[in-house]
Amino acid sequence: MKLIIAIIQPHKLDEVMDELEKAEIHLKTVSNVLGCGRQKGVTEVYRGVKEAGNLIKKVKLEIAVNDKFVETTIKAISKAAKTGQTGDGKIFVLDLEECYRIRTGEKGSEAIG
Amino acid sequence: MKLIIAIIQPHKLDEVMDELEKAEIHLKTVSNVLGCGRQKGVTEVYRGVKEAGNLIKKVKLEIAVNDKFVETTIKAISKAAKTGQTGDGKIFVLDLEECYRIRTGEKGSEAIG
Amino acid sequence: MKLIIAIIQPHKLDEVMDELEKAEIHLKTVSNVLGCGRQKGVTEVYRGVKEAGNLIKKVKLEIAVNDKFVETTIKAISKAAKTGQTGDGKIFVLDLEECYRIRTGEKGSEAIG
Amino acid sequence: MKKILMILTILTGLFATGWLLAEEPAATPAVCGVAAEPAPAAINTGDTAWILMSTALVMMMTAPGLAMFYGGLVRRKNVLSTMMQSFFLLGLISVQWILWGYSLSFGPDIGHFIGSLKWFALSGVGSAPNPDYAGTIPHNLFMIYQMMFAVITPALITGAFAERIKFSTFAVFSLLWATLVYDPVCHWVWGTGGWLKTMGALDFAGGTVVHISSGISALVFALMIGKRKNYPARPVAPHNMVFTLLGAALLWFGWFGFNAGSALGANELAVTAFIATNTAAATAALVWLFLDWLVIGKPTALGGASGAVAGLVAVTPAAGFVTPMGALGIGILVALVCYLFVSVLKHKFGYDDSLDAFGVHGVGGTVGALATGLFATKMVNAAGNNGLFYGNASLLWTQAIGVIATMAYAAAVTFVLLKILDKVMGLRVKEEEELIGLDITQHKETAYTLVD
Amino acid sequence: MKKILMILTILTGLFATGWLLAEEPAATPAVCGVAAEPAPAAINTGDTAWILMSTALVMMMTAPGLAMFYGGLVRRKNVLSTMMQSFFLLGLISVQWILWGYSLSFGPDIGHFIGSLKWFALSGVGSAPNPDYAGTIPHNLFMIYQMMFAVITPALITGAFAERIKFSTFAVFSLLWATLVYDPVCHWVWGTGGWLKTMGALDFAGGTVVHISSGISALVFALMIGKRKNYPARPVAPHNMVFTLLGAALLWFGWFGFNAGSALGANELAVTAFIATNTAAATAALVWLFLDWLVIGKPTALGGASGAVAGLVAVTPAAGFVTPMGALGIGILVALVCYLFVSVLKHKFGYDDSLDAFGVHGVGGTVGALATGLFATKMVNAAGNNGLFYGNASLLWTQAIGVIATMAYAAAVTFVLLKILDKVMGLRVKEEEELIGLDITQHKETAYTLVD
Amino acid sequence: MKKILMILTILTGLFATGWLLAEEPAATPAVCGVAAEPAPAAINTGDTAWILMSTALVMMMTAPGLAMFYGGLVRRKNVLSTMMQSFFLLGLISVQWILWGYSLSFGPDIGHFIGSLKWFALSGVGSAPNPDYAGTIPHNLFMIYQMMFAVITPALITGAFAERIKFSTFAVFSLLWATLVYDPVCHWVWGTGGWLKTMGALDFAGGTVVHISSGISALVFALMIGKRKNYPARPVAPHNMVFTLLGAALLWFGWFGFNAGSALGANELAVTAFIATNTAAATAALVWLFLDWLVIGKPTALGGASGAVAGLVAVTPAAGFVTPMGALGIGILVALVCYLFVSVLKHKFGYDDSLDAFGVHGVGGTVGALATGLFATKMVNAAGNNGLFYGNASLLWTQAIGVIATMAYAAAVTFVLLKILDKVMGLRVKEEEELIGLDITQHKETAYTLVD
Ligand SMILES: Nc1ncnc2c1ncn2[C@@H]1O[C@H](COP(=O)(O)OP(=O)(O)O)[C@@H](O)[C@H]1O
Ligand SMILES: Nc1ncnc2c1ncn2[C@@H]1O[C@H](COP(=O)(O)OP(=O)(O)O)[C@@H](O)[C@H]1O
Ligand SMILES: Nc1ncnc2c1ncn2[C@@H]1O[C@H](COP(=O)(O)OP(=O)(O)O)[C@@H](O)[C@H]1O
Repeated sequence: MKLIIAIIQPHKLDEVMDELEKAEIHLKTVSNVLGCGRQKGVTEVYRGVKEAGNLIKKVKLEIAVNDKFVETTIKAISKAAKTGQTGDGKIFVLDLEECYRIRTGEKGSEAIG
Repeated sequence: MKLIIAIIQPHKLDEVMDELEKAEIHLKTVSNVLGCGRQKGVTEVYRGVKEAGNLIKKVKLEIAVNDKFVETTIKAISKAAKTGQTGDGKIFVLDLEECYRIRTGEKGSEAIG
Repeated sequence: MKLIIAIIQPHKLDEVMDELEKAEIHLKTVSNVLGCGRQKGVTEVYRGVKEAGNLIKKVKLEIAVNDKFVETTIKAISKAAKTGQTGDGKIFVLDLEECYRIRTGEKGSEAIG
Repeated sequence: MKKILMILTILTGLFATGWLLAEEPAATPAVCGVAAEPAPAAINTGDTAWILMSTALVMMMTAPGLAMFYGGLVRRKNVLSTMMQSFFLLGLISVQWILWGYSLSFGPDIGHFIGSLKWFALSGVGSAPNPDYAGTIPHNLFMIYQMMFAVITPALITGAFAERIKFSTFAVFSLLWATLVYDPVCHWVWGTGGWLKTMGALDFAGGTVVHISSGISALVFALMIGKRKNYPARPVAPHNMVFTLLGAALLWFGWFGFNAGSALGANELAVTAFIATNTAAATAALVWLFLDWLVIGKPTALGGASGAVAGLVAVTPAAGFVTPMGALGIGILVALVCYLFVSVLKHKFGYDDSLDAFGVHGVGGTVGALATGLFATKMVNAAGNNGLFYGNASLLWTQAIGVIATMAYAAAVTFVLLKILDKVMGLRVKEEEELIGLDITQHKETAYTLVD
Repeated sequence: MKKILMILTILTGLFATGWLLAEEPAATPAVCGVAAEPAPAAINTGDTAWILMSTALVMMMTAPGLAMFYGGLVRRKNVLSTMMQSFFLLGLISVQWILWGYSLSFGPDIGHFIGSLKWFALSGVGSAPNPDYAGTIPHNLFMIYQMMFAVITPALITGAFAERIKFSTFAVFSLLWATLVYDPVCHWVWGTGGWLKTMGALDFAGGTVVHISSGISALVFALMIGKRKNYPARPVAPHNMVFTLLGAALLWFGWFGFNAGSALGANELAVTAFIATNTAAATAALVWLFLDWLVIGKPTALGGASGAVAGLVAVTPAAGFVTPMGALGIGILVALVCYLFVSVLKHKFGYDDSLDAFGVHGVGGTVGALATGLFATKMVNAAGNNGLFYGNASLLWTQAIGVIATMAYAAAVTFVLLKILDKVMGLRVKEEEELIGLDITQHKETAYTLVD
Repeated sequence: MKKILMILTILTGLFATGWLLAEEPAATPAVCGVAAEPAPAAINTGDTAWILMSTALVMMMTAPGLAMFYGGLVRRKNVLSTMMQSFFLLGLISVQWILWGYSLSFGPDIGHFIGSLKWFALSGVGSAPNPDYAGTIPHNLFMIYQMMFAVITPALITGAFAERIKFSTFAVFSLLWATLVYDPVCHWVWGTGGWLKTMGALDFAGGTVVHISSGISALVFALMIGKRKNYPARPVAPHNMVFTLLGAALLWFGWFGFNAGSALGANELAVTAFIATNTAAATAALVWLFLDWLVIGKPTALGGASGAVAGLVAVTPAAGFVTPMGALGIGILVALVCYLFVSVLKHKFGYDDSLDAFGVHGVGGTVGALATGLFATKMVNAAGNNGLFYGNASLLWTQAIGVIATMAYAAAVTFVLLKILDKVMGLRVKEEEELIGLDITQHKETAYTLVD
């Protein structure tokens, strides 16, 4: 089992969600984060003061999947999230040792889906 | 050492915190996330438009523990967070390679608690 | 490759960012979290009711780095985030199996930086 | 299904009334008609301008004023439910007042206890001034000005049962309470022939009518509905103090309409009341901040806001009868007493008056009513009376009777109402709904989105 | 570069105008001077006080009222852009009105269709009352009171194109629309000599002038600019319902200035309008909540707010002509019809009137204009007329003509304007900009920070 | 302990005063009493209505207006501390004004420099009009109207030291500043006998008294307290621009009370001032937006809001003396100058006037005071004077003297005060407290919760 963490552009969330649905990846957890990367944000200006915009709004997806779904998931995300411009984001894959479904007490790869 | 990540119902946070305290797990980090899972959220309606509610408010707990505490932690969370209805959430266990306490510079299992 | 997760005091964020820049660690993801630890927060009081303040605002940094940068990164964070008082936070190191840059499709240690 | 039928019935009823009465003016040509009627007493445009504006100001106190003040104090998941209670009452009581509320409160007296239904649906309430109430403004302006007081009073109670009430029960309760508690008490104190008025009890802008009646009912409600889950073990921090400060400031602003408007004209008395209002609010805010500083080491923003509201409450019955220095004294007094109740005694007793509807309005109103018996002076208002400090002890006594009677009556009726409603509809939402929050479970909405 | 030149030209133009006209008073000594002129008709201070205040209230309806109401309904990334549209119009139309808007609307009649430019830059618009419009207040007070109506009307339209409009196009459109649609329609209905006025069409406070004209233009705009990306597949939840409720309550508050102020004095008529306004708003809010209860099982806060606004819209043309019970009937009617449009028909037709500018203002305004033809009665206002329910069918017919003429004219001009602007400047931002949000792409700002 | 004793002493003092003075009316029977006194000059109800309302509007400018405007501009962790400063001053200066502030400002003249303490605790300030100040409204209405100006002035300064001030020092500073700077300057300009008034300096609604005095003091304060940690390296983005826009709109709304209220009646002059106010605000907002467009490529919401406020500031001294076109000219002028200061010069000089209290109020007030010397014309107000553009160069000179004298005096006293307070109490919080935020460290509160 793997835990896939993806950092994407916020306005790509809808498309990524759709693409994941298509790929039958239904379960995920989403949160707001701020990214600091190569991308220079659109500079914000307040009374003439430029905000370097070095922290840019991003969305983080966390998806726990069985090993055989890893590639599908990554492809789906990459496809939908890609614009070709800096700031598109990253996908990280971590090893997931164990997984429990609280409701049923199931564990392992049964619990994940 | 393990890093335990739990996604729970927001209104169960208080009980989970209490149960963890009882199990002597004092240190943790909490954040807001949105979950997309089996659970169909209570549909929201705005001027007749139904919000599918496919992103539902959840709370995420991150708890780094020494190996011997893993089971206690998982039990405590499961016990308190369980309602038996879809949406109760998941617990993920990752291997934690190293841990530092910034204040003292301690590392490893000393630093964790 | 490692994924470094650091929980720090919010008001130390600026300094930590600066120190990481100096150490040439440019890419990172930041988010708001609430920490529950040893630190007793400044108690908040609302109409005489004391908020135990057991959930204290913290900032979380997630930084994916190549192995040789792990130590530099940890040092940079520790140095800048340390005040010597409880609440300074923790640094967790996880093994990172894979990493993709969405924009280019690169993977592995090329993709990380 | 039953519910749907019920609603349909109500809707049809409203419709019918509308239609029917749309035909009715023929029956009362002289009252609604502006042009048809040779206005006997002349209307003063300055007075009218000020009361029009005051009416708008008091309307604004309920929503957004109180809605924001209370809304900021609850948790994120209950903010809409809390705000909506105020907003809903603006709709509900506006209609109730026009149909029968005004008539019960100010209509021709029946046994010094209540008004008759003679003015049902405003029949007979036209543009000609009613010198019993206000000789220089249209009678129907007096009517709608008073409406806004009837609206805000049950809205104040909502602070007691926030975060756990069933919306339907709240709606029914409010309609009954307005009719059975507010209208009679209003008649006692302000209606021509009302027994407290006749007795000489002073209540310039509603310390008894508005604040004591709602405050004591809030206490009864808090006791009967029970505490919020996990209270007081897990204190609830205000989810948005900016909203609360915004609401408090709007309340202060609107209160000028409430108190200075109660002079029912743009005259010297209005100015007196205006100054007293501002002075008491300012003083009570300062004293509360000092107390915070003493007791918890720092002045708090919520303390300042609470003090200001307490000061405004307490000066309400006194505003037209006291000197600026009297108002200052009232401000000090009420801050001390309310601070004690809100920050100390409530926790001793352990009831969950969630947003301190009793602690601020009930207690503050009582302090104000009694303080009027101390600080009132005929030098400020010849139509008033002298209080204890001006050598007349009897006024204090009269004031106390007003307080006690209102408290006893409001508490008793609220108690009976709630007993019945508890049986018939239930007061609280289910525990799980309470935990999940009222916004989503009672209204299918959430206040804030999390991602864009 | 071209843009910069354009702006510089405008700036210089403004400058020049300022300077030039600063010299001009010599030419119109009698009109601006307060002291210089022996006021022929006496000004009534009470009336003046009320209209001063009403002017401020109507100003406040646009910002913060409408700005908060609309701002809460959009997504986090578009809130500033939405609020700024209202705020910007306050600036833009204030200047337009002073320079030529007032003259076109209320100036000496040209062919029953429009005012002349004789009052350009307020030349001739001084303190002396203009008995054609308001005999007891300064003429220039009437001018600035009417200005606030001219400001809010295009602001209402912004609800139709929220979250995708190009700011520059919006600015140009608004200026042209105000001049080519608002000013003429205003003249027809309210200007001395205007053809609808002459014909006897009743529009007390702007049902036709304000709400129908903007509502139908909003529909045309929504159709021509097209749907928001992903609409309706991904419904947009209001990002901050507290702001929306705050805005709705402020609109209600300000509407007293809008409707009761339209009596142009602190008189019996103002009180009539005030009561009608409050009654219709309250009733429509209640009915909408009941409908929510029936249809989706729970009353919603947004439903209450929408109902209140719909009620306020519909009572606008009727406020000074109907009894309180008539207002109640209008409230019921409009809630039923608007509910149908906003919650059902819009989705059937599939256009993206994002914040229901047409559904509430266009539809509600039409209901109100026609209902005036039903409920109006001379018993309330001898200067008005009787409607169908009082035995006069012809008024309904006149009202219908007013509605149709306004709709046809406003829709046609808006259509042509948009066709041209689409060619010249483009209506929408780029798709990517829309996805990223207008705040950052159109204004280089974001509304909220994420870390302290 | 010392602190507690201090507070107790103050409390007791307030108490004593309250009690004592509650006894005092006997000594001044004729002044407080409404009925007791045969009003010699008749009160005009229309004028009174308008000034009552204007007083409420100006009160509302401080809180919630300014509190929201400033509160949105700071960081999340400092929003309560910022809002509370405005709220607190509403309490503090209300009491100060009643006790001695009004007497020092408007009381019987001493050497053209200050009022005497003869009117301490409002002794002698009753309902009878004081024709020196306003002949048609009660004297004590004039008093409380002026109070609201005294409240907002020190509140404006809080923009300069936001996010780093010690609350206790702020409280003491404000009390002293109000007494030693505001009251005398107010007397110079508006008090009977004041030297600037005698000299003929024009300041219709407080350009000098309110904006220059506070603006220049803000600059001195910003320089003496030093920059915020990490400023300007890390610019501070406004944490909630919606609050800032809401605040700006409320300020605009309230400013009608500020400027048109300064006519002290519902008369032609009030209308003149109302129009000038709106025109200058609108124009300056537009020009600022154009400048944004030119300089940074996009119009910003904060730019629009800043422009509007700058326009309102600048028209304040001129409102009752200029034509609408004059106001338009002032709006253009002030936007250009303030834009330069706020967006360019401040960063050149490098001082940290955090929310531009000096840049907008100091600079804008100066532009306004001087522009009054250009645009004023007797055709608008015979009681005023002609400015340079109407052939009278001397007024500009007089205006300049007023500006310079006020700047010099306010700066000097502020400097000395701060030197002393820095020694005695310290101006800033500890660095760590500043980093953690003032809300939690100075007030034990946070504005927003993070989980429900
Ligand atoms: N090494 C990293 N560790 C943590 N987060 C990263 C890392 N690299 C990128 N990110 C996240 O991905 C986002 C996009 O990265 P960026 O460098 O701007 O664009 P790109 O990946 O297209 O070069 C960043 O804003 C940051 O949130
Ligand atoms: N595979 C997964 N990856 C990431 N998050 C998950 C995964 N499965 C569940 N979750 C999180 O757990 C929450 C609850 O899951 P859900 O399927 O709704 O209920 P249940 O676990 O009771 O079947 C989801 O909303 C989501 O936040
Ligand atoms: N074992 C843990 N698991 C998850 N988060 C932790 C853990 N220990 C500490 N933290 C995070 O680090 C923060 C600081 O820890 P705390 O115990 O208060 O101070 P210190 O590390 O200086 O002793 C906590 O608020 C929490 O967010």
